[in-house]
Amino acid sequence: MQVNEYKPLIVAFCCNWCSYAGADLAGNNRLAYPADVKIIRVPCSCRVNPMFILRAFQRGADGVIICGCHPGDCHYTSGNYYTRRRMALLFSMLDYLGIERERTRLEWVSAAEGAKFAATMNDFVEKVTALGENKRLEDLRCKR
Amino acid sequence: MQKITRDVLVNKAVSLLEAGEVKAVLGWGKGEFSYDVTPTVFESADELRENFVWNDFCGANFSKYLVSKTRKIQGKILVFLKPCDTYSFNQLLTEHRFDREKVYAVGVPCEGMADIAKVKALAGDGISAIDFTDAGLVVTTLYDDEPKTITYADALAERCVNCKSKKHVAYDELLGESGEVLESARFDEVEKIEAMTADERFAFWQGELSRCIRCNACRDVCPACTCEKCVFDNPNSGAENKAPATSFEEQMFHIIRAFHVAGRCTDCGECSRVCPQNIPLHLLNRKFIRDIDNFYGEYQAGAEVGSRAPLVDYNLDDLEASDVFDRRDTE
Amino acid sequence: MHNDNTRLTQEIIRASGVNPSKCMKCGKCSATCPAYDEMEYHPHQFVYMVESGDLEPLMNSKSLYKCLSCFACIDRCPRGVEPAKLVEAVRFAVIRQQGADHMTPDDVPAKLNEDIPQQAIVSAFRKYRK
Amino acid sequence: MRKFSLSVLSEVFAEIAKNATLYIPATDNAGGAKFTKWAEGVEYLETLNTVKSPKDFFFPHTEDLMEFKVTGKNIELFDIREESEDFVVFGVRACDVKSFDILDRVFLVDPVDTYYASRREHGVIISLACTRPAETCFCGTFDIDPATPAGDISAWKTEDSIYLEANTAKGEALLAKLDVLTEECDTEAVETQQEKIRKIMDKLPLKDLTTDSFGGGKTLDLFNSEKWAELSESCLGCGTCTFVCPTCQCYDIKDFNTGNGVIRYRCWDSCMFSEFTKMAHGNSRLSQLERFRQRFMHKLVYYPENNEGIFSCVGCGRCLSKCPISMNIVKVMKALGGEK
Amino acid sequence: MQRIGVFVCWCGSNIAGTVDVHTVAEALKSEPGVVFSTDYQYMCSQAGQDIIKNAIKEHNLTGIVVCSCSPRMHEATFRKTAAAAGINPYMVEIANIREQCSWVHKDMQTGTEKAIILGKAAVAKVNLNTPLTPGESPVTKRALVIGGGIAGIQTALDIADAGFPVDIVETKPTIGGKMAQLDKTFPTLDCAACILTPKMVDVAQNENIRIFSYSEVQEIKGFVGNFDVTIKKRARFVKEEICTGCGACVEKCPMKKIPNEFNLGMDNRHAIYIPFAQAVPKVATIDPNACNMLKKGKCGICSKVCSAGAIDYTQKDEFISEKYGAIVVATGFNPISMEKFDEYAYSQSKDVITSLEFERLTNAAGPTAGKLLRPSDLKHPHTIVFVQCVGSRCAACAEKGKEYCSKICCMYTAKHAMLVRDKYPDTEVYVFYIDVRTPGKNFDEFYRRAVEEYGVKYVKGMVGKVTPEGDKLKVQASDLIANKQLHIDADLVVLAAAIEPDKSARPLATMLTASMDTNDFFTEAHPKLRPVESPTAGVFLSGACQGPKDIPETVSQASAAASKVIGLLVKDKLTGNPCVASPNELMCNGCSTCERVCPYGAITYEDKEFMMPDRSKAIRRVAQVNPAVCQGCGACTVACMSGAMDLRGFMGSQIIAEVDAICK
Repeated sequence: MQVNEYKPLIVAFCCNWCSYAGADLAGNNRLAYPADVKIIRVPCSCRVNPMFILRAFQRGADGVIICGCHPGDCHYTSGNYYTRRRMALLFSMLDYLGIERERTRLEWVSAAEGAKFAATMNDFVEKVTALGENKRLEDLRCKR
Repeated sequence: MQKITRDVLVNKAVSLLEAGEVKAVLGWGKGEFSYDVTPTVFESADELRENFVWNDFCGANFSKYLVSKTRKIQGKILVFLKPCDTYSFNQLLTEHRFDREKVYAVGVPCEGMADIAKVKALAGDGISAIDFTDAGLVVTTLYDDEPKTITYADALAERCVNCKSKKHVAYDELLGESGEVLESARFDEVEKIEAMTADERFAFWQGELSRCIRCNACRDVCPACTCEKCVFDNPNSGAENKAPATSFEEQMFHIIRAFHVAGRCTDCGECSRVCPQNIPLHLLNRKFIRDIDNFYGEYQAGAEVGSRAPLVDYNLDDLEASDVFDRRDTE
Repeated sequence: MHNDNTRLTQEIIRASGVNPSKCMKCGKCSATCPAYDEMEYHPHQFVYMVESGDLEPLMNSKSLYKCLSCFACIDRCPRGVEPAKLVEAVRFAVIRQQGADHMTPDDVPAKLNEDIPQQAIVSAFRKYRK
Repeated sequence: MRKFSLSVLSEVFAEIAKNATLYIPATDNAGGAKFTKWAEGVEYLETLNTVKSPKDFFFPHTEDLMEFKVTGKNIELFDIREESEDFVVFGVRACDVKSFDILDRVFLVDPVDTYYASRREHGVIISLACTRPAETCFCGTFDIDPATPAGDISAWKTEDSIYLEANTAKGEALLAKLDVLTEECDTEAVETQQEKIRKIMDKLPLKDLTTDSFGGGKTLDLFNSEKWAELSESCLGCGTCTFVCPTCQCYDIKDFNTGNGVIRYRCWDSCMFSEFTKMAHGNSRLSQLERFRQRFMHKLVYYPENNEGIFSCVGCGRCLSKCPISMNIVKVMKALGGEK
Repeated sequence: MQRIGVFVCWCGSNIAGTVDVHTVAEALKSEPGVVFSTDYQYMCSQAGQDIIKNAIKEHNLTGIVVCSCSPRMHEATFRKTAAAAGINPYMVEIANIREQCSWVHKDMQTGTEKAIILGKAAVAKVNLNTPLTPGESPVTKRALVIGGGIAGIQTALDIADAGFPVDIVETKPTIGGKMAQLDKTFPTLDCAACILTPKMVDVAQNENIRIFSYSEVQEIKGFVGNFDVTIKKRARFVKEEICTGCGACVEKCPMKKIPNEFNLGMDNRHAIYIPFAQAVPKVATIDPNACNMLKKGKCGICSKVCSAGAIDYTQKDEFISEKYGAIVVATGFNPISMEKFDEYAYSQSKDVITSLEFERLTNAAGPTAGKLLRPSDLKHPHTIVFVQCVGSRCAACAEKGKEYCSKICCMYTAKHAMLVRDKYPDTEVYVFYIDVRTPGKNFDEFYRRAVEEYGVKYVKGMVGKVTPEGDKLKVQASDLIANKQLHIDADLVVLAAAIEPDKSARPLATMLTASMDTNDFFTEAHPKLRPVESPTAGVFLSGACQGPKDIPETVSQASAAASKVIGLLVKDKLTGNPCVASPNELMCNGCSTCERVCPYGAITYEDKEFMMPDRSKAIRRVAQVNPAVCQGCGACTVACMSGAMDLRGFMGSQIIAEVDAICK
């Protein structure tokens, strides 16, 4: 039997003030997580447009995770509250369309939670790896 | 059959037009057959008397036309609004899409509208005449000697079977009586889909969405879609696309379309009515409505002017995105 | 405080719709209770005993039937705990047990009294038996 | 003329499908019909009109033209053409068959559209006489006889049999392959049916619609008509009419960057869309009135002007039944003087 | 297309240990737009920065990608480097290949592959970067303080001391607020008036401070540094600048049965009145609802007795417009209404009072001249029951009480109980509590003194009901520790009513576009790190308008707010963050969705005439972003359906380009 060499592609949107700093802290503390995770810095999780998420899936991402400040800690006071509603509804809709619900996630990671960041990414990569390649939201043209 | 008669509507429009209160009337215009009604701007009493139609095929929701017509027409416009149309009307006002002062809204009661596809399925093609009688629609075809009678209940459009409200939430004047907000079974279909497995849901929606021809009728008729430029027409948006080349693009269009109207959609059902491919688009909108009701408390877009739509609002203790599924799975 | 009544406790909590952990032990329910003096366990203790699963003494106590269901505790509770609903739920938990009817047909004649409407006794009888 | 009994319909389909992909009308699971690839189990659907016309087979909604990769200053081209498969479309109505003539006049004149030409070459059309025209039908206005459909093979379906008559070499070749399953017959049954169809044609509500006011040379008469404003008043600007139309042939060519290269593809465009014919200088038709007028002027004036008076409408009635606001070519023609 | 230079940093072995930096530099060379690519040991060193500067000049670079440590570390450094070499600092993007790559991955190959992808994403973004310039706006060097209680007073004094003019707007005829009504203050028991009134005088005498008493804010426009405020000065029918505050008019006024607000209605005042002796400004005010002259045109006695001629019955409301650079909200609090707590018989008995009323009853300037007499019969009460948490921590019903802890009640109740026992040792004092909360310097010691030295009876439990019976108040309560129901015959019951923000706060917040929580307390910009600022730039919070506070806390917040204001007003110009939202007016449909999600009130709407696509002209409502106010979160960009709103520096197209580059 062939060894499963499948490596997922994960796009992580991190807010500048908490989660991106949390990812930096994970680095400072040398807390390893798979290189499959690629981080895009946004000012606030509320900058993440559902279209960006779909775009990532179209282009071949197997999982998309959005990380923001914990509720109540948003640098902009309320950005993550909007994110929370938008993503709850979007994820629910993706699930409704039969897209695997484990492919999307929203997590609150503070600037002090380097360990949580690494653990979250490890867990997310593991779950997405178990799902395998994203077939349901892919654009075949991008895989030619 | 509609309880209020065409004459009442025409007389109202004619009197306001002749008194100079309004400059134009937005109403339903006569078509080639008994059922093909065209939204029409009437500017004279004669036109109204001759071409105005009021029957069980007057499904079109005029609210959206007010955006362009109030800009174009000098003076007030009379618009006829069925109960469900008034919700769209309010939602547009909430979003400052037209000047309320330029509109004279006349509420008309509605007994529910017929779906011509249902009529054709029962009576067959080749309809040469439809009469509206107390017993139902009496349909004459080219092929049958005897006309067929179809009850209004059998001909009722899906959105009217699941009518959410007979109440007019906005008007300057009401003809007839306003009704009540109804308990409807409009979420039953959504629940049915939710109850499927992920694989079944995926197959179901692939089947539906693959018919999409991207004519944009759903978007163009939608009273919530009033962007000056839609992201799907804008080459700089990253989402522009004229035809769905892959199944992804079908999904993308419909997810984003529904998401953009989430919390703003009044569930008027125009999208599904106009879809030439009979895609049940309202089931996407209703999914959002149901989720919003469940997650954040009941909210009816357009029930009042100025209400804060759920996606531009929040509570400190809102449901976490990760709990969306736990909630359902434990049910 | 550990005991094996977890299931029953959960059932009482579910049946009553009351969340006893909302209680912040202010005692206003007991302060307000007109039947306080008749009771062995008082409304605030009721809440606490359900919260901690200490059900047995409660279910064996006559205090259960001293509650008049006047709902003063519900009205006054600053946390919306609704002690009277808990009392009711415990009462039913008792009645649901085999042979635990609080009133049997034999009890009825003794209770007949000119000052009490018969209907009250009949409904009490209906309520307090399986 | 040859015929076969309906009882061997699936055998005939299977025989055809041996050498080519066969498409037949089948349910779209939403109350309509669509041409569906035949396979064991796909039921032939007795229907008048498919929601979308069979135009797709020769001029697909989207079609990849080529692919290229740019690395530094090098461009590498890839041929990704896919239109070389033999196929047969069964059950095309007279009106739709006629639409291919109209498309041919656009795509097969110099410079020839090789993608279209190639698909035309590989496709065989088996038409079918239309026994049950709907109230929305007006093919007669364009001198189309639903009882005598053209195509590589013309077919008539009666209660028990299907009658076939080859019109082209391609048709004869296909018919020859069906020799075993079919038998020679006379034309009597067909003629009876034709008679019946023509009687119904006389009863159609749109039978009096004429093209007298239209055709080449009418541009000046019609272009500035005041009626356009009223007719286009409530047009939503959606593409429904265009996309269900068997004769609309406008397309857009676009590039899709996959990240690993660029796919150049074309897709249908609609003159109803606000971005239609948008060019570097801007847009040539800025208002919905102008775009709306373009559609009908093209079908009724410009096209006949360039094509010996042939109109680019076949009266199939799809736009009549599908337009969200029930505005359509019939209403336009009547408003501009097209009724006897 | 940009001309991009890529600079890959080794960071010694920090990056180079797990990422093959040469390969990264080499791989990025062939990315679109890249014209130069190199690597170096320490890019942030002077020598490294020189490499960047030289490359910019040599290769005419228009964009820079530095593959290095986190942008949170050195983005500012490299932006300065770029600026020094003459290109716009916002044309620099950082690919984080240290914290988010070399430090978290062990394997050289994986690290290198990922670093290349991160570099490609940065290149893709820079290709779409545009030069950005921060906007500048002038600062009006004047502050407005709304509310003249101790919070407003302290803030105003501190700002004025720094040399900036300050205006105080107070709705009452005098400043002083709630503190002026208090008797003693905990935990030191110094008298409130003794420490407050000197400050009030300071305010009156400070040249930099203007007081608009009996006034309210009518309208607020503008933004940080540039607020335009309209103040409505209500007619008091007395010329403020002439009135000497002698009080002759008050003495002679025949209308003397008007409930005195200052004493919470426990005694009466005249139709013309000065709220209390030390009022500032010390001028009379005529109550238009009580004055016979104003109501019926008969009387005019005050005008006759006023030797200064200050009475003016024709006075009208006056509207004053002024510009301010900063606004401080200090609108304070009020005890909640006791209407819904009828179990305590507040409405049935005069002897059930709130703590604030109790303050007046014990105050030397109060209705009983400081003698503790109960309101009903002016007899000395022998048994007093204090009830804490009345309406506080009440989650049962939002209309009844407040879910939060009002914070000050434990301490003032201890103070009241202690003072009663001190002055009248024969009095029995009960305090019913749920918890006693005394975190604060010398607070717990204070409470323990009340128990241990003064013998106040603290009972754990609540009062269930109070029934007036004869001249007694029957108090039925729980003693949870003894597990008893207590029945006490009390003479006076004092309710520690929950406090709530002043009713004026909600409309004010709307005018300021400042956010509030569900309890109508103003929200702070950050609960821990920016506790005295509102999220709306230029709006600061002082005192109980932000949350329940005692005096020391209020004063510290007031001074903190003042220092924030001073920090703003010393600037001549405000330099904004250039990464702000900007609308495409042609696409904007004016729907207000973006405005609704903006936490800063940075978005307004304007009606503008546009040429529509069909050549017609139309007036359309379009969004305008004030770059001085926008903080660049991007909430509006997603709320905007048409994508008319974009965020500079994080444009949708840039983020999509990054996504594409990563997913390639």
